[in-house]
Amino acid sequence: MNPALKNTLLFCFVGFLLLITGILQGWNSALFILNMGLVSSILALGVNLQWGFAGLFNIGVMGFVALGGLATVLVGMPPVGEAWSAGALQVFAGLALGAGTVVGAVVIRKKLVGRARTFGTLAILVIGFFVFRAVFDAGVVAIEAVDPALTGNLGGINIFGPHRDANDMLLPDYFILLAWPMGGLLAAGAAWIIGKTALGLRSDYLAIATLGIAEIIIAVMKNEDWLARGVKNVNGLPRPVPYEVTLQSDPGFIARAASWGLDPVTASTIYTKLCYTVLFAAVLLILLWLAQKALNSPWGRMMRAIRDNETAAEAMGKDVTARHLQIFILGSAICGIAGAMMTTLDGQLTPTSYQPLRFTFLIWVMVIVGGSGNNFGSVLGGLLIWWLWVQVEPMGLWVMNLLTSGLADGSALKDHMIESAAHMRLLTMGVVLLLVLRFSPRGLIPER
Amino acid sequence: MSDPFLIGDAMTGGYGKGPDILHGCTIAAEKGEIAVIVGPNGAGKSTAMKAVFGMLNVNSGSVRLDGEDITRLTPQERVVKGMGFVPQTSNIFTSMTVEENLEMGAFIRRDDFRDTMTQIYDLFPILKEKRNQAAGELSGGQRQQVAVGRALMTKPKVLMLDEPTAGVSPIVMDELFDRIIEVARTGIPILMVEQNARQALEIADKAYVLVQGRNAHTGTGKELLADEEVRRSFLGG
Amino acid sequence: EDVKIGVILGFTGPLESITPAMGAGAEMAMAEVTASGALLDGSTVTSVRGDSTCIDAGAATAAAERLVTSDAVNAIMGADCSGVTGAILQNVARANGVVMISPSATSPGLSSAEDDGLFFRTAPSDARQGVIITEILQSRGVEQVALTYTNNDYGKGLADAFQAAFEAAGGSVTISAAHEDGKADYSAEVGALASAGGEVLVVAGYVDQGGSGIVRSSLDSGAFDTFYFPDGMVGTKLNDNFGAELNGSYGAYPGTDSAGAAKFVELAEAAGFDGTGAFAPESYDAAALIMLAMQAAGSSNSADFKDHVFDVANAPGVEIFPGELAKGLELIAAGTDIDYVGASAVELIGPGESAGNYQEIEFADGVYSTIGYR
Amino acid sequence: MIVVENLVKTFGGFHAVDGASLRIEQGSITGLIGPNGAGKTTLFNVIAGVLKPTSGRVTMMGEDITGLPPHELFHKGLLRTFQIAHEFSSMTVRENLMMVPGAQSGETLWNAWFGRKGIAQEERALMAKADEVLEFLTIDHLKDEKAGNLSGGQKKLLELGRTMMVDAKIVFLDEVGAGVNRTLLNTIGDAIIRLNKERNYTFVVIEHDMDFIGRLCDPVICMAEGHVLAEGTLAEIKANEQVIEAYLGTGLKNKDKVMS
Amino acid sequence: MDYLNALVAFLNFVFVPGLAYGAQLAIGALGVTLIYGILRFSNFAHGDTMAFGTAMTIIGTNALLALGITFGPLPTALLALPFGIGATILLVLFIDWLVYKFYRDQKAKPVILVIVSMGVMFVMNGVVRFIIGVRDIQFADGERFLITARDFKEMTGLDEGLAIKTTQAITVVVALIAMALLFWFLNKTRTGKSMRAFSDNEDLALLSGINPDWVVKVTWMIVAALATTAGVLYGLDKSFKAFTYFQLLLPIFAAAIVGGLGNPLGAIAGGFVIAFSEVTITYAWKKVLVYLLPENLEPDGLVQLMSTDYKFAVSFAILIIVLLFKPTGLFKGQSV
Ligand SMILES: Nc1ncnc2c1ncn2[C@@H]1O[C@H](COP(=O)(O)OP(=O)(O)OP(=O)(O)O)[C@@H](O)[C@H]1O
Ligand SMILES: Nc1ncnc2c1ncn2[C@@H]1O[C@H](COP(=O)(O)OP(=O)(O)OP(=O)(O)O)[C@@H](O)[C@H]1O
Ligand SMILES: [Mg+2]
Ligand SMILES: [Mg+2]
Repeated sequence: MNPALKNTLLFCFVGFLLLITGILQGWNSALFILNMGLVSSILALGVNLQWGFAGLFNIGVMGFVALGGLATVLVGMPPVGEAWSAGALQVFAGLALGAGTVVGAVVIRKKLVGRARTFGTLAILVIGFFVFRAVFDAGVVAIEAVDPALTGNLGGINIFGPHRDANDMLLPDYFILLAWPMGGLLAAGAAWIIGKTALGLRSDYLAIATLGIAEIIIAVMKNEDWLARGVKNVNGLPRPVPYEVTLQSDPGFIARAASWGLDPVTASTIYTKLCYTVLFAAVLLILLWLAQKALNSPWGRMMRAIRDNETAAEAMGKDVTARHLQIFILGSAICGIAGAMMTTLDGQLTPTSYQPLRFTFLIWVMVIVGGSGNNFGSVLGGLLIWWLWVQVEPMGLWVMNLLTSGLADGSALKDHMIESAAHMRLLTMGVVLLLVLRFSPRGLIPER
Repeated sequence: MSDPFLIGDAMTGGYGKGPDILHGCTIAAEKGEIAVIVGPNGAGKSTAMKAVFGMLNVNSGSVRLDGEDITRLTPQERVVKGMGFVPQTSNIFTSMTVEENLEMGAFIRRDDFRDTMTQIYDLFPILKEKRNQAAGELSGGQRQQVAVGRALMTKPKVLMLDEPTAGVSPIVMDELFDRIIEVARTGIPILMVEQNARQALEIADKAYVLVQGRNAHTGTGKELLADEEVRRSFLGG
Repeated sequence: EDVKIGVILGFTGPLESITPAMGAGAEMAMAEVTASGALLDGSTVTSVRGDSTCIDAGAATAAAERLVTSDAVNAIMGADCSGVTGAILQNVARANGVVMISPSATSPGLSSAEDDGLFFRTAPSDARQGVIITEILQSRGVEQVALTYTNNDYGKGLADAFQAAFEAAGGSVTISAAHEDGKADYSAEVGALASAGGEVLVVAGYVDQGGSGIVRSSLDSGAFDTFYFPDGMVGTKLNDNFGAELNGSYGAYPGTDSAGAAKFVELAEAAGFDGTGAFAPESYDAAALIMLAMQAAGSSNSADFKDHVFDVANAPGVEIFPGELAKGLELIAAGTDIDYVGASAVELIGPGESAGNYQEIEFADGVYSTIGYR
Repeated sequence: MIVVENLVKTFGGFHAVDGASLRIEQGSITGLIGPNGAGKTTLFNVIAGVLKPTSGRVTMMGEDITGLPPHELFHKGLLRTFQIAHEFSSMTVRENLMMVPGAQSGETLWNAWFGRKGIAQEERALMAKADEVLEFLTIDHLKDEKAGNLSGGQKKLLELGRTMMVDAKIVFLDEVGAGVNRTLLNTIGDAIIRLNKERNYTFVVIEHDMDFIGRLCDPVICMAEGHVLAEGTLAEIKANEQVIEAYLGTGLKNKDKVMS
Repeated sequence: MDYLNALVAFLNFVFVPGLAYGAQLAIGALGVTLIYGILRFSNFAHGDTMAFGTAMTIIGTNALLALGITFGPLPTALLALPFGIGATILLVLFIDWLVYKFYRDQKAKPVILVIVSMGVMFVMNGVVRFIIGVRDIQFADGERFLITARDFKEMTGLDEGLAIKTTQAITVVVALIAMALLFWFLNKTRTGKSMRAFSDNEDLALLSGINPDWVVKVTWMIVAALATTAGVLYGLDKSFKAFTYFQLLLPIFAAAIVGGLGNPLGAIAGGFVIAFSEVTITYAWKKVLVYLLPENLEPDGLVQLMSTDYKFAVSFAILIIVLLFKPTGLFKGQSV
């Protein structure tokens, strides 16, 4: 079969899956899966950029997604005025001191030699650490004391929101859209620091280093309550799309819904989801276009050369370190954007929910199943694997029911099997994954 | 006419699902004989060697060893039958020490192989010096010596060498050819690809010129050396 | 009519070991009602399970979405972890106007979430428990404690609430150290706790999660021998795991001296699951409240019965215990006011959360038993 | 052109290059020979920036280039080939060549995204150039083949081809001849001479084939055990006792077998 | 000043637990490192292999106990261990035949194998939970302690106690023996060397007459044995729970990598690095200092560098710092 046709068919297949979902489980479900699928595709695109293009084994995706999530709070939430006056200054001074310490240590390391260097660096680090803790901790305590059950953090920069209509119903707040590029920037900044230090590492060593850094980012987000309430979560993030309840109370909308033959609840939920779909699809298409353009340019060729053989690429005048850094930052920024989009969709930031299985490994599965090195593969993988991730739950139950249908009701084995149905979810996922990779080991849409 | 000891007869085949590289190519070596294969780059010399060793699909034709058809055997089984092979590229275990590389050469031997190892060290003294160094850290020529040494360790019944002298210094090359002659003298057939063709043809009992996967010329080493066209087209004048 | 109630819990993921009992608790209530035939003129109640994964807001929302739009559930019993609960509430429950009663989400943040009157919880608030713990400790003359909490909104919220209450009452907390659930080793935490010292170690965690790990490590290394166990830690698992090693330790968990709790354990035993598992009683109650409220409203439509949840849960009225749901339904049908007590002595307050009655327990001879109520 | 002073490179305790000093004159084709393990490749690697020297100095046209990374050296006009071929195995042969030239405008992302038609033109020129080189190396029929599937010798040719894609000042060839058919090697030799004459490239050639060295190289430097053993014309070197003993040898002992 | 008490406090809360935890990680890391060294991929299913082996051993233990057989002062589980290992060997060999072999024959890239192993992980995940459930299971019996804190205090008259558990001692000993055996096996025996040769250059190994199937089988058998042992020893010390075993994967990987992949010595060293960095950095040194310093200098605070919240962050930070100075781990590991 000709590849273009095959690829089109594959995308049609995913569309078909969504269609079936819509018919069998309702359009809300289908649209919701599509929306998260779009975000997943963006994530996969980012990982593919790093792995497929440049061979960088980044399994710290979760960290960048989380930074994107953090951005939604920092941008979308209104500032907590009291907290700002209580300790913001001290916290920022502390952070500046901390950064200064690190910079100082680096400078000293460059300047001095031998013993003096070791001791000088150590001395700066130790003294700096304690000064930093002294200043910083006091500020943190002050901020976190401000109504800890509800805020206890600095909040964000959204001085405009929240917007409400005359009936006190929430209106969309487009300011939150700013969080998406901000999430990208935040992730890019982190990627820059990580890249500067760790990109010299090879394959699995880089992998575990990035994984570690992701864990560190999550640890900070969980424990620095002044930033985004830590494990206490931030609820009620603004949305860039209309609220269902607001729509449901809007007579104009009800009338329009009626004219489509829909009840207001269904109409409003679908309408809201469609708004997200449009936004997400737009972001995805832009990024996909950029990635495609890049891949098929001399730049892409250079990246593939670097991936194939760094030594030779270096000898052919390509600055491997700089290119690696560049693509690491780009890929991470994309993950950051996707992270912000995801949190926007959830409407809340939940640091405990960032688990490597879900936010790193699942994304890798998407990239590999889709076909690493191929942007369309990543998009396909993102949509397909996400669909599976959601649908294996009912599938697992269905399989179990099928298996036990022959057994007598109330038999111990049957009960045990039905009870285990939830775990069939992961099992089904594994089986499907193995089957896909069995029949197309290079992914569904392989690199040319 | 009885078969030569080792013969890859009218082999046709290629890599995986790709096009055929060999087209009815025949190469053979008699006991005690040195057979040399020469030809332009990409002619299929290495491919022919691999085909004889069972490392790619032979669609038609056969490989026979001592009268026995071994076309369907795996490379491993051929090793057990006494075939030794030095591939052209990635022919050493880079992460293992020189000595371990040699030991691996003697993997199928159950007897005491220390003697053989001493012989190899005599042949390539530099290897003795570097015996505990990872082979991947050796210079190009030294690696080549390890590769040949590894094959010799097997005490094979037939020896196949793919460009054993590429990158080795003249003095070592001479030693190597000397040794190859010695080995051949003990009655072992040797099948060898060489680009140092003139030297190789001088010691060859039989020589093949391969072009695009086909036998272009066959004869004794001297015949080919004397052939003006062969000299010009394949031996560099 | 066939009334459907979605049971959304983390059947896979970090809470996978307690959710089976929670699910069973909720479904027991449904079975009871179905058997009685007293709900809304003989309606049956079916449970539709969904996996919240506890950690993946996306997957949880998708599951909820499926339950609400495809299975058309009339209400949701769930979710378990506060994070996914908030996500489902905002993205699915509110959007579709479906009532949601969580048995275990205790985050104070949820109190202030906009919920259009759709969200309730049968779990008591952390702030209340902080005071209870303080009272119990002080009654035993304890002035200095070490504190460890599971690093999520429940643990952190409870730890903060307790520390504030305890210090206000003149006690001192030597250290407040987080522990992550499901991790391999707790020596570091126990080392720090032991070093800080204290008469008692307060373990604000889950009994079959890191909490037990901390207790195990503390006992083994001799760091502490007396513990205080808040609600998440109390369960028969403690008896099984530690037995006599815990003699002298104490704690408290939601419950009244009403016969409800004991009755529930009995019922659970008959149904073949562990009624003492964390949040299993609350799950039963959550499901029961949903159905009772439906009866009170005379409708299985969320928009109708959401305003009746408070009525059936709180006094005045005839007290209803586990196993008496049929009676409750009939009373309501007859127009009598009821006060559902249930397995965890539910009393809804403020924004629809359990007021929290606690029973104090103490270990002796390797098992814990209730010694009083607060 | 290149001056190497007292260069030392150690691996662990082993001195691979041990105080080598040499000059490479502008416009020359210098031969570098020596026994296996003499340190020739290591010397190349140090000069080309792949390895950091333990001590010593390398200057290029008076400028200190010790320890500069390879990609910077490339832009200064210093190119090298690898003894063990380093092709970009999953790219086509043509792409292997097209990626070489530096400062392609399409190699910056901005241009890749928003670049004008300029890139397409540049690409066409590059492609033409690459095809020309491939034709010269007699492997133009393989231009769309994955480089990883080339034969051993073809990879060596590709290695050489890359140096022909740009205008270099000095090219280090590490055993381009090993595994290359002698007839083709002669052609390559001609090309080297032509590049040297016409474009004034300087070459440094490591080779074990004395005929090839003899045809091309004027000064020949013989290394042994990490330092320079002898230097001069090939004839001088060939007459040097030490070189004969360490490197050239005296021919086959078993010739008799062939004679018989 | 009281050096003895300070020392005992340090031993009891830092050294002994760190040593035991380090050894637990190390045995797990040995398995990971072996797969990486020979079969050249990071096996994500390792945690679940451990869980499976332990589950089997628990079933065996229960059977033994039902028959009234115990192992005296030692945990009965150790008697059932061979059964667990046997079952695990059968399982991994089956999985290899069913799944991995295909990709090996295809010469698939390591990352494909990594993702495939994730698929296997999901499946085993389900299987283990199906067999033994999701609950916490304690299966340790016999003498739990070599010495308890209370006994130690009584014996020595010190204020501080020192507790050493039987399983801790066994774990440390087993870890060291396993490491030594593996090291010897890989570097000195014919089979071991052929395994290394196979991982280095598969084609050439073939040409040397090495039977690849055998190499793969032996590798899996050793890995299964190591995984089961690691899982059982961990479970004896703490408890068995499927989810925790999955979570163990991260520190185990960290240990294998910081030590240098493919190197048994590295796995051991890595295990201890990870364990001790977790335990020491967040330790509150107050207790030790109180004994050491004169009264007027006694610290007010806890003297804790970082709060325990940052335990993992710190151990990962240390890992990264180690890698920055030693890019392929402490013992020069392999990389693909
Ligand atoms: N990474 C390394 N570690 C240890 N020793 C090394 C390393 N690289 C090279 N050597 C040693 O340094 C010496 C010089 O090697 P080099 O590759 O420079 O030799 P060469 O002159 O190029 O030889 P050849 O002609 O065989 O290519 C050799 O003895 C080799 O074993
Ligand atoms: N693994 C492979 N897959 C596909 N094609 C291959 C592969 N290896 C070699 N070829 C192709 O087969 C042809 C013959 O290759 P072979 O290696 O046999 O040449 P050779 O005669 O040994 O050349 P050389 O002297 O350069 O080593 C070449 O055109 C090459 O491109
Ligand atoms: Mg060849
Ligand atoms: Mg060399």
